[in-house]
Amino acid sequence: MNLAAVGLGVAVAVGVLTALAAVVVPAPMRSTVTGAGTALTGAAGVVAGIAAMTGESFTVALPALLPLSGVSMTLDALGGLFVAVTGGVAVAAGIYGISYTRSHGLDARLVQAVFPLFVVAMLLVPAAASVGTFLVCWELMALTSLLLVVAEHRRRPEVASAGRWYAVMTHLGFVTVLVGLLVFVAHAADDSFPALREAGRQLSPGVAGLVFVVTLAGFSSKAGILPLHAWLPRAHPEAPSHVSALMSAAMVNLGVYGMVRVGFDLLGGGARWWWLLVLALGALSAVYGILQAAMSTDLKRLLGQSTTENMGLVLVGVGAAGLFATSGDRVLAGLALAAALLHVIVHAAFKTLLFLAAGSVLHATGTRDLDALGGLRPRMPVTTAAFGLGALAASALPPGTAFVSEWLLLQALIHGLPASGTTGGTAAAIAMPVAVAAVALTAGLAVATFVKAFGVGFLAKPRTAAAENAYESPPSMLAGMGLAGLACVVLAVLPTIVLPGVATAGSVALGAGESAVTGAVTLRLVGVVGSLSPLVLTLALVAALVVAAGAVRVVATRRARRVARRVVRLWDCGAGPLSARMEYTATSFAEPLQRVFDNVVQPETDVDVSHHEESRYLVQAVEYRRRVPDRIERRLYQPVLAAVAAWGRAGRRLATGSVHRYLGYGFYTVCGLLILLAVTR
Amino acid sequence: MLSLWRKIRRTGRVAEPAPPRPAAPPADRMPVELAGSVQIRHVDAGSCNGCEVEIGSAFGPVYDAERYGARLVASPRHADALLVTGPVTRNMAEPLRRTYDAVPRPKLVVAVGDCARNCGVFAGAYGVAGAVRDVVPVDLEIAGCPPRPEAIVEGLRKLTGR
Amino acid sequence: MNETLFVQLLNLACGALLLTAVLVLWRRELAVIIRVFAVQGVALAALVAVLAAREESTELWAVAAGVLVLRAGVLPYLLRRALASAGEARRETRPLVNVAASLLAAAVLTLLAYAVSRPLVELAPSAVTQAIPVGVTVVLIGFFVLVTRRRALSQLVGFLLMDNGITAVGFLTTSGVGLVVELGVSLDVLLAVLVLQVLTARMRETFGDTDLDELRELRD
Amino acid sequence: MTALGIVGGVVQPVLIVAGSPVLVGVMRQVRARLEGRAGAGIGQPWRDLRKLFRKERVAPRGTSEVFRAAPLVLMATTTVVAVVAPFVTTDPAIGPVADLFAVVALLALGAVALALAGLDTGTAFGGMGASREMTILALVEPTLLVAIFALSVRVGSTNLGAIVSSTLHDPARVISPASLLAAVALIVVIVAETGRLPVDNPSTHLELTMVHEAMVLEYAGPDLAVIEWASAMRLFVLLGLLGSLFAPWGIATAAAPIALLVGVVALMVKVGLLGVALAAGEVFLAKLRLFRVPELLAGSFLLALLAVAASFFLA
Repeated sequence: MNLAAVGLGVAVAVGVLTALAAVVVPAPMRSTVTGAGTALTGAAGVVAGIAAMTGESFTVALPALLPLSGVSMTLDALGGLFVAVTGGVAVAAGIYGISYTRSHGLDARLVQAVFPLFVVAMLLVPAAASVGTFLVCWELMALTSLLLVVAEHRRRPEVASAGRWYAVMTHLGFVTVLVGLLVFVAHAADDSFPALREAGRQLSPGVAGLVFVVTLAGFSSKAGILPLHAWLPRAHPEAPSHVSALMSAAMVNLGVYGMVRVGFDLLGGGARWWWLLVLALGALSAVYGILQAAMSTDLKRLLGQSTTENMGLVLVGVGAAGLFATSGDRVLAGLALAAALLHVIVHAAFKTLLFLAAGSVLHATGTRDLDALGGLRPRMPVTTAAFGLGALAASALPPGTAFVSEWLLLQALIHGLPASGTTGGTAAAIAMPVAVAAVALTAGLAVATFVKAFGVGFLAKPRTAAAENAYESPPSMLAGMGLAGLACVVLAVLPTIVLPGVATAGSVALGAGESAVTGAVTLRLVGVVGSLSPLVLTLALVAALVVAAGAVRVVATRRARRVARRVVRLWDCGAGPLSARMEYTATSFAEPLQRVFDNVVQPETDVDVSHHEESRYLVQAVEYRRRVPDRIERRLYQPVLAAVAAWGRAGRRLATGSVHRYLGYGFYTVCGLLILLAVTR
Repeated sequence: MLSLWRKIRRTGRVAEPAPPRPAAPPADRMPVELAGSVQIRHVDAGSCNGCEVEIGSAFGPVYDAERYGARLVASPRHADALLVTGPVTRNMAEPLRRTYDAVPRPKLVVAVGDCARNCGVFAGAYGVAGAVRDVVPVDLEIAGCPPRPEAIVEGLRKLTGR
Repeated sequence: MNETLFVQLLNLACGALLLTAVLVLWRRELAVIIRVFAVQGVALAALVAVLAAREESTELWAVAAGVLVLRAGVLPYLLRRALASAGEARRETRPLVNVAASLLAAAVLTLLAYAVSRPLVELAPSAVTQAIPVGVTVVLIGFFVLVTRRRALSQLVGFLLMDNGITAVGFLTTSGVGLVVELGVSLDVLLAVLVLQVLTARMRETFGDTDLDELRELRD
Repeated sequence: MTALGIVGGVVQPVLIVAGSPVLVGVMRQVRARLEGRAGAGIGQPWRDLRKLFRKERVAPRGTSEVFRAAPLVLMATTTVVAVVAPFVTTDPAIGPVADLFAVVALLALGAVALALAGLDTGTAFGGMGASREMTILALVEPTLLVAIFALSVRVGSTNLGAIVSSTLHDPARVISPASLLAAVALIVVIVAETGRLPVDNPSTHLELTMVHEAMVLEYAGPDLAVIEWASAMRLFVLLGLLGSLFAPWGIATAAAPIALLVGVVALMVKVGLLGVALAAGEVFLAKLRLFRVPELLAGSFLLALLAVAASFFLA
């Protein structure tokens, strides 16, 4: 019997049952049932995914279930990786949701019922084996997530606008994917993936390029890649936090899945310019996303923008892999793709943790504004620890989780230079240094961003009453965070336990090849020189820490060794006590960076100084306001929106409201068509 | 650049030769922990800036108090000794106390100048809270209005014991 | 001389060319810029000399000497004179593109130069031709300086930078455009410098400044 | 892990822990002499540390474990680098950690710990220092990694030992334009990372001009001692890396006592010379305005990129 099939079947069954149960059980029980059910669904998904990654793949075809093409499912290693990731996120989010939804008045039937369905849809997308099935699951995922995003629209008006943005963009994305795949299907025997795989080999470059670019647009909008990212920093913050975690850690990955599946697996590699395009988009998104995050003062928005950054890094890996594959360097291609997929996994882990922690902050203080937070450490220690762990992971510093994947990525890029033997040609020679610089800048800015988020948000003194009387979250939320944190720690010290699976997943895309990375404790790159051992690194750090602490105890004399430190007031230059208003806020922390990147982000700052009426030399108050608008949005979206509005106005002139006129339109059209037919015959 | 280099070469060493080490004060006053290195935080408790000028020149190249292991620092947390100048005005009494609290033990207070020792010409003025010793315990006093840099350097050498 | 030493020296000369070009872009004080330009002249002369030593051609040696005299001696001297008479405008205050951005632009230009000169290199890949991108980079950076600087003098330096680059490329492609050509080039460069110097002098008399944006006033 | 590696892993940290205060002392002395002073002698930093360790420990109100742990983290990261990087011996003690990226990231981790401590105090100066430090760190990172790129391209590996030994085998490489440009870029970066002039003035008393100092204003006694010691070690380590990468001569390739002795002496000479040069250079420099620093770093970034370019232009 096939574990992957059973796992996926159980996942779907439990998910649907949970949805039904959520409709029938009374309100007090509802969130518990949903949470537990969703967690079970996720767990089953994890089992299925891991089974698939270890080589158990299965295929089922249910022709009757859906008109036209029917449903056909195949779970291979590549899909399995994404299924496992989604399942893992769902477990944490489900458990977390039990008390989060209850305390946030989210236990309405609809919301509770849709939540497990969202998970099921995301589990099914990577398992779809025909265009029809894929599109149906994709659309189901889009709709359910939309319903969850607007869950709180009654309480907060901004949710509605975020929902509109999300609805429009996700459906435009769906349309592009639809068009792209239909063009593809038109050249194939039928719409099943094997048939497409056949067709993809002898597709003309022009058509293949068209298919790739069009689908790329759709997938990249789902992954929040520039320039189609505008919905992400809106929708992710406004959704309930456990939904944000699911969207930001699981849903965006499926965009990457689509690219890899279509670009590598179905279209079979393709031309070099595709991957240069992907690489460029990835690098741009990474730098731009983290730059926006560095300026942002809204905790959840910051996390959303950092999602754009991380997906950008993943795309850099994917693009590099494609570049190497097209220039025939299988070793480096495997390495780059492994780096990208590993980054998908680790990003899922730490982004879940961060969003759940942000959710508890929201739960405890009711605000997401970093400038209003601070001093949470004594009040909510577990959450602080969780966010600290997540921040360390996200800033790609050892012993952090993302450090390993970024190290792999950099290794792939560095060995991609012609000087070191690959046949990348001029393109690679130009692309690699730029990519390395972009990744490096991203890493540096990420450090600054998460130091800001953690240091300003959780340390120091509370800046408002809301932060003053914050309190720790209920156990189930802590349990959800704990699971995610555990995943982060394991991935940080022993990424080698997932790397074999990652390698098999990559081999699905690139064709069979030996694993790019080997080693149980030490990562050893195959084919190129390079090795790193996160476990040893961590142990060395801990050992050094212990030694240093001991040495200080020994060296320091009796007076210093006296255990109790003398508690003193903060050094306030002898003047009155320091108040929270004298602290650095997130805005002031980001100010130097903002000035450095002035030309790029073009912030809108205004300072109004109000004077005393007696004398204009006496300043009464100084008010400083800063907005960092999304430039790309302003340049790209507003013209489009304006054009649409203009069309709408034009259309209104036709629609006068008289029924006869409407009927008339129909009549004229019919006649026109008939005339056209008559002429063309 | 070159001109500066030439100037450096032409000037050479301007620090005056070190005078003989002063007689060490009774050991009970000077904690042994501070042997050879004393970080100093300067507090102007309301002086006329005469003493500041002299302190400045005491740490300048000519007298070069740093060669005896004394150094001016930016925060009382880093300091071992407070260098207090001027009579303590009412507004500076509390800040002076706080600065004293901020210094980690063992700590010393040096009152520089006559004003710091006994309010000098400002004695009895309405804005003056008193001499330094009325506010914080004083371990060493350096007389003079203002004290000459040699005197200040000698006092500091008593602290560092070099 | 043996191959490796030749390559080493060649590469060093090219590195110096590149570095000096970057410094011209980096620094603000006109005096420093002129000094750097003189250094670049030396580097260029060294490049030609290395080639000459390779070919053992007296003609190239002569050219190297000429380059040294003109670009490390005469032109800097003229520029310095122009600067001395330029009055207090001794710094390239606010160029059209700020320095950090123009440095990043230079980075892009370098990669561009590499990309465009790749086919040239592949025609006859050798240590000499592989240095062509350096020359092209210098040309592009020179052009960039010419475009983005305000002071007439620094624009002049940009122009000369371009010329240095062109000369370098010339020598690297066909090791040795004949003596005559080089003489001709040098002469008209000299001419251009003199003309521009006169121009700047006139401008200063007219506007009391050598900020070329002032020339807009001539239109209306 | 080889015998040579183990020996190096023992000798190097001892040497660096003991030598770094002396290095600072030497640099202060050089500076003092150039200013016409007598100077406090090269042993002064040691006296300062001894004194600080004898003082009491204080806990400013409202600070958390982050504040207390930061000095130890800084010390630990620097020590790990001191153990694994090739200073005295080519073979690293812990092979799979001696990666150039890992070393850079470890040093960054130490800086992050201090920045968090600065924010943790909740004082205006602490936040200011942290913000500035992070800004500079973010801008330094690209230059650093691209320079590493340039160095590792020709070796085909980012393992420090591999880079050093390949340079040993082919000394002519050191004067290739690629490595010269990379060296200049790295020097600028190191000046920024260690907070020396013109990026940051280590001996300033004016809080508003501080970067590194502003973060540690609240520390006293042993904590301060650990921070100053770790900062000195950081300086030593970075200068030592510069020496090993661009002038690896004398570094021990075999576990013979003579070779090790030569390695130790060579390291001390290299770092000493670099330190003297740095201190002497500082006399001629003034501190840059904070918002001129990006210009400097952009320049060094360009140089690093040119180094990469040159490594395949003029290959």
